[in-house]
Amino acid sequence: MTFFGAPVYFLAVALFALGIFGFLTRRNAIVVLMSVELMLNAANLTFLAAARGTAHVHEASAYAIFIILVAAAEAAVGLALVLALFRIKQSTDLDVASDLKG
Amino acid sequence: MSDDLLRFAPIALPIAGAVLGMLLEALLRKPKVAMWLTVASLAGSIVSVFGGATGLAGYGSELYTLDAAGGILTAGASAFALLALFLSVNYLKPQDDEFPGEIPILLALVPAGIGIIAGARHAMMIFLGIELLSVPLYALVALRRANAAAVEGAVKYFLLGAFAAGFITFGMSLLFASEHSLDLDALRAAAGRSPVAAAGTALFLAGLLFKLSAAPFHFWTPDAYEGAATPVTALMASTTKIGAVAGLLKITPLLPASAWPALAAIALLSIAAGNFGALLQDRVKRILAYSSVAHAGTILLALAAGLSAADPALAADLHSAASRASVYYLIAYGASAFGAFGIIAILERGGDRFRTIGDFRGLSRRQPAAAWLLTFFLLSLGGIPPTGGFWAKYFVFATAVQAGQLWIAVAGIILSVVGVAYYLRIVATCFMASEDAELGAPPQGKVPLPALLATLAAGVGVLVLGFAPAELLGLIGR
Amino acid sequence: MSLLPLIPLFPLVGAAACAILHARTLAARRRDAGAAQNERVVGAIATLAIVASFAVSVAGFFIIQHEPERRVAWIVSNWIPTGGQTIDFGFVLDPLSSVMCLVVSGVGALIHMYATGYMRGDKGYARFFTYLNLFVAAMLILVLADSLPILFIGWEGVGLCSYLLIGFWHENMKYAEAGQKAFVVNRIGDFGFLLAMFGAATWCVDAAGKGSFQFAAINESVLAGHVEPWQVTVIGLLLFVGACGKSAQLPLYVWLPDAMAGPTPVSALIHAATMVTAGVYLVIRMHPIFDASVLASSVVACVGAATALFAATMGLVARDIKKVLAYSTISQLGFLFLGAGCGAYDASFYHLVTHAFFKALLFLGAGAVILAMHHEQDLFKMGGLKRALPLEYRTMFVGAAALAGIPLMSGFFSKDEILGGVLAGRPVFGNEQINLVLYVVGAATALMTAFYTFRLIYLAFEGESRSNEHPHANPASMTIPLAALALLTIAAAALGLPSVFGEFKPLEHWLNPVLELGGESGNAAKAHGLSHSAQWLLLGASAAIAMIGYSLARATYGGGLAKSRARAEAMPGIYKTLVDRWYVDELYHAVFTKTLRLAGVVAGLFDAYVVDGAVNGVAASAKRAAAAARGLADGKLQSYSLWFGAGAVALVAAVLLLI
Amino acid sequence: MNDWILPLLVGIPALGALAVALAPAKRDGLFSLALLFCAAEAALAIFTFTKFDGTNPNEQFSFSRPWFALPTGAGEAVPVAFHLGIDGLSLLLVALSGLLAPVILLSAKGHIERREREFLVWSLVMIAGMQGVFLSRDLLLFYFFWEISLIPLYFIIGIWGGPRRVYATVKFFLYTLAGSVVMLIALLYLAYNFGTVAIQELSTKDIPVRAQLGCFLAFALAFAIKVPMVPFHTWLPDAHVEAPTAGSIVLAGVLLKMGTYGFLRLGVGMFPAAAVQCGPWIAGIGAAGIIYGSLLAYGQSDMKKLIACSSVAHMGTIVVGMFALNAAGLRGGILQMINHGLSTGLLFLLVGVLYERRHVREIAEFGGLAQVIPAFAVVLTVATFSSIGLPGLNGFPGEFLCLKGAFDASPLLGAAAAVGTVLGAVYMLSMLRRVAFGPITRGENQKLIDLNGREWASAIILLIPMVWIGLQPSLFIKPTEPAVDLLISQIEKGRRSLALENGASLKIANAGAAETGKSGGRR
Repeated sequence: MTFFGAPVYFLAVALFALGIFGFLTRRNAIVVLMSVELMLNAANLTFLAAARGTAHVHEASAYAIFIILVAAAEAAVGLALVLALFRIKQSTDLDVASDLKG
Repeated sequence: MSDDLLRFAPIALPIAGAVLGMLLEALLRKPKVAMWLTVASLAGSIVSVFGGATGLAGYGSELYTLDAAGGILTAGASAFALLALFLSVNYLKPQDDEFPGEIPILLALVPAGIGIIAGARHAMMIFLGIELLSVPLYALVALRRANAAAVEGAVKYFLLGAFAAGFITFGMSLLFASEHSLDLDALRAAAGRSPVAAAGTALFLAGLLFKLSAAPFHFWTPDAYEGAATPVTALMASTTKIGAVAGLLKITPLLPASAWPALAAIALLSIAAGNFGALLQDRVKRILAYSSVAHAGTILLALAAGLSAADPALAADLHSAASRASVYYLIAYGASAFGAFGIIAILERGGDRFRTIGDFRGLSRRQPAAAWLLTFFLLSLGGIPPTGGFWAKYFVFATAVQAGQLWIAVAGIILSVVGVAYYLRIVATCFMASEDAELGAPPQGKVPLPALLATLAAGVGVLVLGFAPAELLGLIGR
Repeated sequence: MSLLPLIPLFPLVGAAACAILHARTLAARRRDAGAAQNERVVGAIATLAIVASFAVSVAGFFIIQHEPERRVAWIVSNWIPTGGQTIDFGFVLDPLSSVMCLVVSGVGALIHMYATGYMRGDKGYARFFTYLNLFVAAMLILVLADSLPILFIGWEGVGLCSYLLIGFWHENMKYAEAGQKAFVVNRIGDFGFLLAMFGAATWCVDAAGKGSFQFAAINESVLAGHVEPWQVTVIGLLLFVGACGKSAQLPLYVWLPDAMAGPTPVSALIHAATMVTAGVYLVIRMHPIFDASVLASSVVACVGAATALFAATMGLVARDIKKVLAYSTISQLGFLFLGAGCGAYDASFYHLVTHAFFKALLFLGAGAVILAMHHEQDLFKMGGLKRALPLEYRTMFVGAAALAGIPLMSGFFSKDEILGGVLAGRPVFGNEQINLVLYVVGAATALMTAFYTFRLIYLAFEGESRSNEHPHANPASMTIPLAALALLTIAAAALGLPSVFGEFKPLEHWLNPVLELGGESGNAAKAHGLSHSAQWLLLGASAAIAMIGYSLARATYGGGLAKSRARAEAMPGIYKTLVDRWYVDELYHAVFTKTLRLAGVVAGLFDAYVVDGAVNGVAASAKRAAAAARGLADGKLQSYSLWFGAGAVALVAAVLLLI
Repeated sequence: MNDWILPLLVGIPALGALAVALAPAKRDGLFSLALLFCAAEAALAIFTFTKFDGTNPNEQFSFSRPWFALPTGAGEAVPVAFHLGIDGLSLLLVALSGLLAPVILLSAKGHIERREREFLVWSLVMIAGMQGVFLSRDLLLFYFFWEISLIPLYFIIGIWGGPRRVYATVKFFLYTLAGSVVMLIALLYLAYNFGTVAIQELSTKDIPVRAQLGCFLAFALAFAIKVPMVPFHTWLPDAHVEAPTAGSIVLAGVLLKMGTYGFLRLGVGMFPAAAVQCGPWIAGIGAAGIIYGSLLAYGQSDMKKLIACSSVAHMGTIVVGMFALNAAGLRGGILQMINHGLSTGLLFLLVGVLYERRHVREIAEFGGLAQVIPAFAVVLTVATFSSIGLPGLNGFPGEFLCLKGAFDASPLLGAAAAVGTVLGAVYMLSMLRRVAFGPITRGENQKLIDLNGREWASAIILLIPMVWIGLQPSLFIKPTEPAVDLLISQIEKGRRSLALENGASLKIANAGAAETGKSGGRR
């Protein structure tokens, strides 16, 4: 079944991989948050792509909305935390946050 | 009609309490109201679980139904949240200018999230439960905004948590892509058929393992535990694992039975990483954090065993044995960990002195009661009878032996002996300091009553579990 | 016959009484240092206990006359239930043990009386008599036992008392070391005895296949041939190892010379009359084993002969009066084993009895001399005591004459019987010539014995006094036993005149039931029987040997010390080695004590570094792993997420692989 | 039927611990309260010994309450019961533990100056744990008490011990724990594969030989560490040297016996075929242990370490006796367990007496004590001779039977084990000589005071049974005989099933190819 062969899944997996790569390599907190958003959107894409042309399209869109909603909540709290970190450390570079170790 | 209300009560009450608490607190500016509201709602949640909220059919039951084990987990989480609330009542006041009002609201949401996961019959419900559990915790960890460690811990916890969320969602999407449904029963029926579904489950699993703080996903735990205020750490230690295991109990069956070695490997890796991590630690909270990683590994041993049966008849038995063992373990471990952090919270009384093992030198002469109680909790964490921790360890390894994994059980239990070493180090520092050793200054101020009650409650829980494991076993079994 | 347990019971009660008195004295002394000891009461209790026991033995001696096989037993059954062969606490009074009882309690009583005088003024007076009574009790248990384990109880009991008594003056570390040496060497012997006991119990089975510890059963089983030859030999040899330990034969004799550290009555009682003869008693009691195994009995004979010769040589040059007597005891015991080894059990038992009398006499005499000379024991510092101590001189002369084997003395007849037994006895290792060689060795030993005995007499009593001490007279309580023993020594001759003077051998007839167990093989010497002419020849030879020894001693030491010194220097090499006791002590010390101490240190090091090292190594490697684990958590979010990603990828890969 | 005795045997010290923990009294009040409980415990123990029916081989006074059930899936579950029972094998050990209770207290009064309350609580918990181990007839309960009894000694050594106490106590705790967790796995294996954890049932079930071997080795590891057998013994000298006197008495007196008792009840009792298979090896290691322990003891300069090493040798004798697997050896092993408890307990008591006065344990520090403190010297001499097995004292019957058992099993083994008697005499007597005899070398020794009333009391409590066993061994051996004969029948069963097993494998081997093939099961 060529179903899985469809190019859209390659895009989704690429997005997901890009998100992971961004999360691992970037040091700026904001960019890291953005790469998480990328990963979440990769999931959305897969949901919608999978449900295209089937009876489950409403179900898939509901899940996508859920994920977007959760992403928003996370972003809110995340940015608040990054702000708090910035106020203390005057930098959004995540290497600054490495006092706790061992 | 009343059935529907009763079925959702365990999760509805805390959420309602939280929302109402926020409104009242905004309007009336009196934090005490929010606190009592939360206490009431959490108590209501516990009562409703035992009042028959489990196993009810009816509206929405295909999305959310609380079974006996799920009920125990929700009630346990609510109880630990309640105790954490008592623990933190006047913990923060002295030197922080924060509104204590936030604490009860956030505390109420955590058990709600766990309740959702415990009753979830749908993958998305699990994901929502995890988010509802995690986001308040990120905030709670960073409660003391001025404190660099707290914020750093929170940021790390948050970012890795978000990372895990990414994996979970992408995993779910793969599941949906291959099975066109996220209903857990349907997914379980299709377990092991398509590689995409298996990959999806694996990704979902990775997220849950992060939550469980199993190795190699555990690196956030020490920093988060150390950064957070002690009552919050107590909450995290006792509840995050409940949520993770609730999720794992529903997701692992989705894996093909032949995949159990992967879980077993992670389990042994966690026990080793946790125990060896803690062996040379000097800061007590990091020791208990690494010990929680080891305990996560032990629970995983049971789950791996639960998964390992090929033929369906034995599979059902093993899975019920695994869930029984892990639920018992969560409650016993939760109570012990909560108790240990409770003692530290009482000793610290908001100050910052009882951080390293050195601060505990000769504690048995300054605060004998605290020393003896701490020893009791540590022995339970070490799995030494007559504490609840012993039976928890016993049931987990019983499941592993029942599944025929003798050598894994032996490896696991030998590694757990390494674990006992660092608990003994703390006990030794408290009791066996030489006469002339100069002792840390005694904590000033009187012992806060609610915190004391919370810790004693945890102690009674561990003692009861120690001498009479049948009661809880019965409850879970039914 | 419930009288039997009384024999050992009296001394036990005596020992307990003395112990209580000693404890009271100690308590009194703690209050005020000078508290007087009730020496008189203690002495009386102790001596009476032994006399009572002697009386019961005499009564027993007459009672068993009328018993069918002259045998009376008393048993407490199932003393130690072993699940196999039962061990009953049983005593038996038969001809052999009754004579031994008489000798032990008789000589014991005399020595106790002597000791009341000898030990006067010693601050451990009551303690001394506690141990002495305990010793006699243990010896009586040993003699009366009817099975090997009960004999073993007496055996180790006497070992304990000899340990306590040798180290009696424990303030002096040398004496304490001597006591320990005695016990350890005895223990080495007991090791052999223990294994022999187990061997006998398992191998010597009766017709029904059931083993037993009883002498009667074991002997019967051996005679009935239920036991393979090699097993009999092994049991025999192991028994002999035990006997060597107790009766100070080669190579386990080293403890006896040092045992002279104990008070002289102890040397007389334990190291002359009773304990050291226990080994011979054992061999005689288990003689069917030695009859059945040629190898075992031959070893006994040869070791006996070798010890006799070897000890005699050392006796020639010893300077300490008690050491001379100690070497002579070892030598005479060698004689006993020589006789027993050749099958002349009644001869060696006869010599055992006579030796008990005259050796006890000599020791007590030596004690009197030492006491008179204010604890001077070196012969070269004595001399001319004949005038000062007339009674001691005469009694010791009688003892010396008996020991040397001067004709018509009891020692002469008993030693001659043994030498006769050797010649006519069972061929050692199966060929006659060896018997001849052993006879020659025996004769040489007899010669040396005569020489050193009279050397002692002349050095101590003849010539002018070489010390500025002026000897004082000894109390009556010491001289009476001397006289009594002298009479006994003389009378003992009557116990076993050679058959050439007519068949008057009361001791031999008396022992027949015990020694006739094996029928013909029981008493080999009697069966062959030397022709009259051979016996006369033998008697003449023994007499000649004794007289030569006497005159040689008189010649060398008669004229005072100076001349004898010159002769000794004439052969420096031999003299030196003899004085240094063939360097045996140094050899033992180097071989045993040093290696054992070294092994202890090596074991300690091995234990600390290897075995314990392994345990600590495990802990250290755990710590190293812990350090590595800590290193991973470097606090950087990137590395955490790296681990997270790697973990996720690995998990997915694993699941996919394992489907 | 009087099934109240056994729960009380465990209950009295436990209640005592609770009472002492909560009692408001001060130092002496606490001691007398604790002593009261210990005296009751001792009385009950002696009462149990007298009322024990010596002819009945199986357990008596059994007390059993269901505790909980371990669900094993498919509906049924493994019943776990709080099941106490006493029989020939555990009778003497229960009596000894009861008897030692007052001794521990009396000796502790002398040298425990600080935190008495905690010490008394831990000692009483210790006694309860010990009795629990000897009385439990359910494997899980056995394990429960087995690990509980570790904690009190951990604290006793840790808090009141010598300079290196923390190292010693952690080493003791972890070493024993590592062994016992492996036992837990075997225990679980039995629970799931044979559906029961009751020792009685498991002994009657005929477990396949291969499974028996696996479980036996797992149990054997835990017990070998506890006994301790030679390669696993390095924790004992450290624990003894650092432990306070009372701790040493209870450690040497009873704790080591849990290992040998475990070997007997769980090793030989439940896995006879494996016991027969491994018997010669374990007996061999035991014999090597005797010699190695003796050499170790000979090289020691610290009096307490010397006695600790001597315990390694003595326990070796017990193991040799037991694993001779015959009537004499088993009887000897059981009797020697309490003999070692009594004589080594007394020796440690006496070392404690010296330590309380001179605060030093080096043998060189003493010398000529017989002149200064004669009473002490007499008791030390009696204890020394009892420990090297002098007839008339308790050491002889036990050691005699062990060696006889070993000899019956194989003369070579008997000879090797008997060497221990000679070596024992060497190092014990040299210690006695250097301590009690010879001139007084140190000035401080002049002013030593002799045994006081308390020390005499605890010494006499030990001396009476020591002499009694020496004079009347049958009184103590007879009650154990039926249980031993039952064990022998187990061993025979094991031998038969082993022969069957080897026989079967032999037939296969023969059927496969014509080859020499070793004969059937080794004896």
